[in-house]
Amino acid sequence: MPINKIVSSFDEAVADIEDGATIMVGGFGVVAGAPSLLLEAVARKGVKELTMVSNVCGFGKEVWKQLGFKFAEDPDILVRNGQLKKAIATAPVSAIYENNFERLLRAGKVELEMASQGSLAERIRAAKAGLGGIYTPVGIGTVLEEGKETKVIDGKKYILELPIKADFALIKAHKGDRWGNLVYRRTSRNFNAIMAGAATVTIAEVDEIVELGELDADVIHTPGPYVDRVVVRPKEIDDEDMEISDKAKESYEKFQKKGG
Amino acid sequence: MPINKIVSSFDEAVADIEDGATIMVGGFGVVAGAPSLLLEAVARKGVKELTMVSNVCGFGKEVWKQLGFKFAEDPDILVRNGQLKKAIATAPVSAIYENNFERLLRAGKVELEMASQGSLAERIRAAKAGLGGIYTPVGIGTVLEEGKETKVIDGKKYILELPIKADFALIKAHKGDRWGNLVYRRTSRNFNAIMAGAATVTIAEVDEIVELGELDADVIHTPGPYVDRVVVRPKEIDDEDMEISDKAKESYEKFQKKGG
Amino acid sequence: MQEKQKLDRETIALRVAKEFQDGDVVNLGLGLPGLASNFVPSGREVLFQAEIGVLGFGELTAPGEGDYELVNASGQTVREQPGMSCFDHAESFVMIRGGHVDISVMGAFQVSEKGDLANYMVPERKIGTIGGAMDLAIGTKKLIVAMNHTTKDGQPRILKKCTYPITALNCVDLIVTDIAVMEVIEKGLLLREVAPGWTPEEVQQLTEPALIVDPDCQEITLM
Amino acid sequence: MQEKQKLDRETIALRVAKEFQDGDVVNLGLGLPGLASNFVPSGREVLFQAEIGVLGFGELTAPGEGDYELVNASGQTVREQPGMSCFDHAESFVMIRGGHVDISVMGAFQVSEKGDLANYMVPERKIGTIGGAMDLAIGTKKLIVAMNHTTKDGQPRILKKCTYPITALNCVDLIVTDIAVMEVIEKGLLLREVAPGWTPEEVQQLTEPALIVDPDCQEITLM
Repeated sequence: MPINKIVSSFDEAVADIEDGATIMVGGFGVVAGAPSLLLEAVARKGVKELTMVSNVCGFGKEVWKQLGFKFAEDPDILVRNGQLKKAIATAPVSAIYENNFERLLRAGKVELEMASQGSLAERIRAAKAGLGGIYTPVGIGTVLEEGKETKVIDGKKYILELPIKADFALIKAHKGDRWGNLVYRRTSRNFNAIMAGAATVTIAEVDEIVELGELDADVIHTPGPYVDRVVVRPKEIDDEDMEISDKAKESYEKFQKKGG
Repeated sequence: MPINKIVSSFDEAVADIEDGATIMVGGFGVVAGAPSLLLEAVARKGVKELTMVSNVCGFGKEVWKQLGFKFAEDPDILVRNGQLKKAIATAPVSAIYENNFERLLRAGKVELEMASQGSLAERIRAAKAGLGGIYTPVGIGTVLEEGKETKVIDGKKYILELPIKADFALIKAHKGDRWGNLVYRRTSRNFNAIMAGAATVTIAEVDEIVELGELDADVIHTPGPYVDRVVVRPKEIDDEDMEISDKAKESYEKFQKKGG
Repeated sequence: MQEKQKLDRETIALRVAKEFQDGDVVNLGLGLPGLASNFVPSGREVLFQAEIGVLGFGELTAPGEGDYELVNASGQTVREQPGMSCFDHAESFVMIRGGHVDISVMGAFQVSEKGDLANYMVPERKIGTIGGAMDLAIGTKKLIVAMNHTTKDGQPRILKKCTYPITALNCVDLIVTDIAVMEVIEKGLLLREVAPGWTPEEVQQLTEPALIVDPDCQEITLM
Repeated sequence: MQEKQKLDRETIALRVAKEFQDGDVVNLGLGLPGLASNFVPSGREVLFQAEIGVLGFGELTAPGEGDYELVNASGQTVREQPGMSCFDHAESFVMIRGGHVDISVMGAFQVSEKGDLANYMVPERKIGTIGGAMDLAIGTKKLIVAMNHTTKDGQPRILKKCTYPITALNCVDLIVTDIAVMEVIEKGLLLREVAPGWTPEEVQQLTEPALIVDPDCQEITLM
C-alpha cells in the first residue's frame, strides 16, 4: 500500500495525546511559525498535566489577531486553559507583556524549567540523534549550571546537557507530501525543523499538501521518516469578530514599536 | 567594501596551508563530491606532514578517469605523494582495491585513526558548534572504545567523543556566491556541508559562481559565515590521455559490477 | 554426508526482502544485501536510505548512465524517484543513529548467539573499513544479517562468541543464511526456518551455539 | 554638581555601529542595540544574524507591511535582501555558539570589571527570559554591551561584581554607555573614550571598580 501520512482532521491528528504527555511545540515566538490549529485541537481535547517543550509560553490570540493573523493561537492557549503541568522554555515571559504563563507561574500553578535557546535546540537534536548528552560551555557560572554535571575538557569547563525527548511534537511547516517530506518558509523553520523526529510521534500542520515529487530532493528540509502525520490548514475559516482587551491592545502597540 | 570571498585561482586558495596542518577533505568516496582541484593545488604546493580528516583515503585518479570524470583526483593524490602524516577516516581502504593508503599503512609510512562515519560527522559538527564533546552509544565494546572515556547515562553506556578541529577544510559545492553561500547537488552534499565552518579556514571549490541573490534563502545549504574562500572550476581543462594500469582497470570492472 | 543444496544469493535476498513492511525505511549494505532492493514484495512501498545522504531513491542505473552525483553508499548510480530527499552526513546519521531507520541489512563475517556482529575486518588483513556499519548496527530498529552459514571451508560463522573484531554488541535481530533463518531472542538463537531439504539437526551441526528450535519451525517461504 | 549632558540612544547606537567592520556577522539584541542597524558606516557590508534563523536580512519594514514569516529575533518584520539565508534553530546556534558570529550587541542591567554580564533577569521580577543571550554571550567573538552608565536613580551598573543573576562570565569585550566607552582587558576596565564634556574622573565617580585610563583616552568620536 502506498505510504500515506496525511490525516484528514486536526482532531484526528491529536487523538492519541493523553493526560501527562510531554509535547514539543514548534515556533519561535511569532505566531506565524506556530502550529496554531494543532494547539486548538489539543485544547478541544482537554488533556491535562502536559509538559510542554517550547521556546516561548505564548502571547495569546488577542495580540496576534490585531496583527491580522487568521490562525492566531500560540502556546498560550494551553496555558490559559490550565492544561500545563510544566514548561521547558527559554523565553517563557515577555518584556512587554504579562502573559498568562507569568500569572500562573506566580500563582504556583505551573512549573518552569529554563533553558538557553542554543542548549534547548541541541538537547532536542540530541534526542532526535540518539546521543546520550552533549557538553556545552553555555551556562557556566549561571543558574543553568545548578544541579548539572560539569567537566573540564581541554582546559575549558562545560556543562553536560541531556537530551529532551517527547511523546509528541506539534510543528508547523509550509508544504508537505504523503511521505511526510516537509519544507518551511523563511524564519518559520526555527524549532519546527529540529523537533521533527525528536518525539515518538511528530505531527505537522502545513499550509499546503503537494504531490509526491513536487518538492525537489535538494530543498526538502525535513525528510519523511521524521514525520508521522501531516494535516493541512483549511483555506477558509469562520473568523469570528473577537473582542480585544485593552491589555492586548497596549502590548500590540508596544510590539509594533520595538518588537517582543 | 563589498564582501568578496571569491579567489581567482586554486593555488591562491591554498597558498597559506603549511607543513603539519590538519586539513578536512569533503566528499564520501565517489570523486563527484570531492574537491579535486583543491587537492591538486595542495599537491602542487607540496606541503608535508599533513593530518587529513576524510571519510576515505582515496581510490586514485586512474579509476575515476575510466568512469569519465574530468576532475578525477581524490584524497589519494596526497597519499601517493607522501604528503600525509596521519589520516582520520572511516573507510581508509577498499574491499575491491588495494589503494595507496593501504600500501603506505602496511609499510608504516602513515598513521591511521579509525572512526565510525556517524561519530566522525558528529565530531566535526561538534567543532563547528563549539561543543566540548558528545556521548554516543556507537563503538561500545569495539576498538573505538579503547582509550576513550565512557559514561552510563539513564542506564545506557556511552562513549565520549571529542570535537575534531582543523586548520583548513577543503570542500566541493555546486554553486557559490561572493558571500560564501553554497548549495550542493544530490549526494555530493555529504561531508562537504558539515566540514564547512569546522576549520579555521574553509575553502569551497564550486562548479559555478552565481550572483548574490540567485540562491534562494530557503535553499542555501551552507550560509556564508562558514566559508572563507570560493574558487570556481574551469569549464575546460587540458584533459591529457593518461595510461590506465591493469590494476586500475580491474578495480574499475569490480566497481561497475558491485560498487566500491 | 552428501552435499545438500543451499540457497543462492538471490534467494537469500528474496527472503530478506520479505521482512520489508509498507513504509519501512531500509538501509542496504554492500553486496548481497543490496540485491534485496530487487525483491520488495509487490505493492509495498519501501524507502531506501543510503548513508551518503539520500532517502527514497530508485533502482540502480545501467553502468555509465546515471548521475554521478546521485549514488548509493556503494558509489553506484541510482535513479531519482518522486519523494526522494538528499541531506548532509550529520543529518544522515541523525536519521540512522536516532532510530529513524527501520531496517538495516548487512553482510557479516561472524554473528554470536547474543547478536554480536563482526563485519568490518578480517583479522588477517589487519586493516578494516568501519564506514557506517557501527552506526547502523546500533541505531537502526531492526538489524538483519544476510550471509552464508559457514565459511568457504565449512567452519561455522554463527558462534558462541565472535573471534573477529566486533562491530557492535547485541545488535543483530535476524540472521538469514543460505540454510536457515534465525531470530536473536533473549535466551539465544531461535531457529525459525530451514532451507528446503534441511532439518534443524543439520543446521545445528553447522552452528556453534545450541539453537532453540521454534515449535513452528518450517521450510523457508519466500512469498 | 550640575547635570552633564549624556549621549542619547541614537548616538550610543551610532558609536556601537562604528565597531562593525566589512563582512562582519552581527547579532543585535532587543531595544537600543537594534538601532545600530541604522548606522552601519557607509560603504561597509555587514550581515545581520537573528537567532530565529536568518542571516543577511535588510531593514525593518513599516508595521503591517512585511512578511510575518520573515522576522528578526524581536519578531519584527524585516526586508529580504540578496544573499539572505534561512536555517533552523540548531544551525542558528551552531553559528552563534561555534564562533561564527563576529559581533553581538546586547543591552545589560549590570557588567562587572571582569566582563561578567547580567542581563536576563531583574531580581525583583523573579522570572527572566534567557532566550539566546547566554549562547550569544559565550559564542560570539566580540560582545559589545550598549547601556546607560547608571540606573535611573544614579546607581552604577558597572560593578566590581554583578549582584543580578549572571548571563555569562568573562564575556563582555566592550561597553558603550551614555558617557563612556570601556574595553574589558586582562587587568580590568580600560577607559578609552568619554562623552563630550566629561572627564575620566567624572566617569569614574559613576563607576564602582577603578578604571584604567587609557593614555590615549579621548572624546567619543562617531565617524
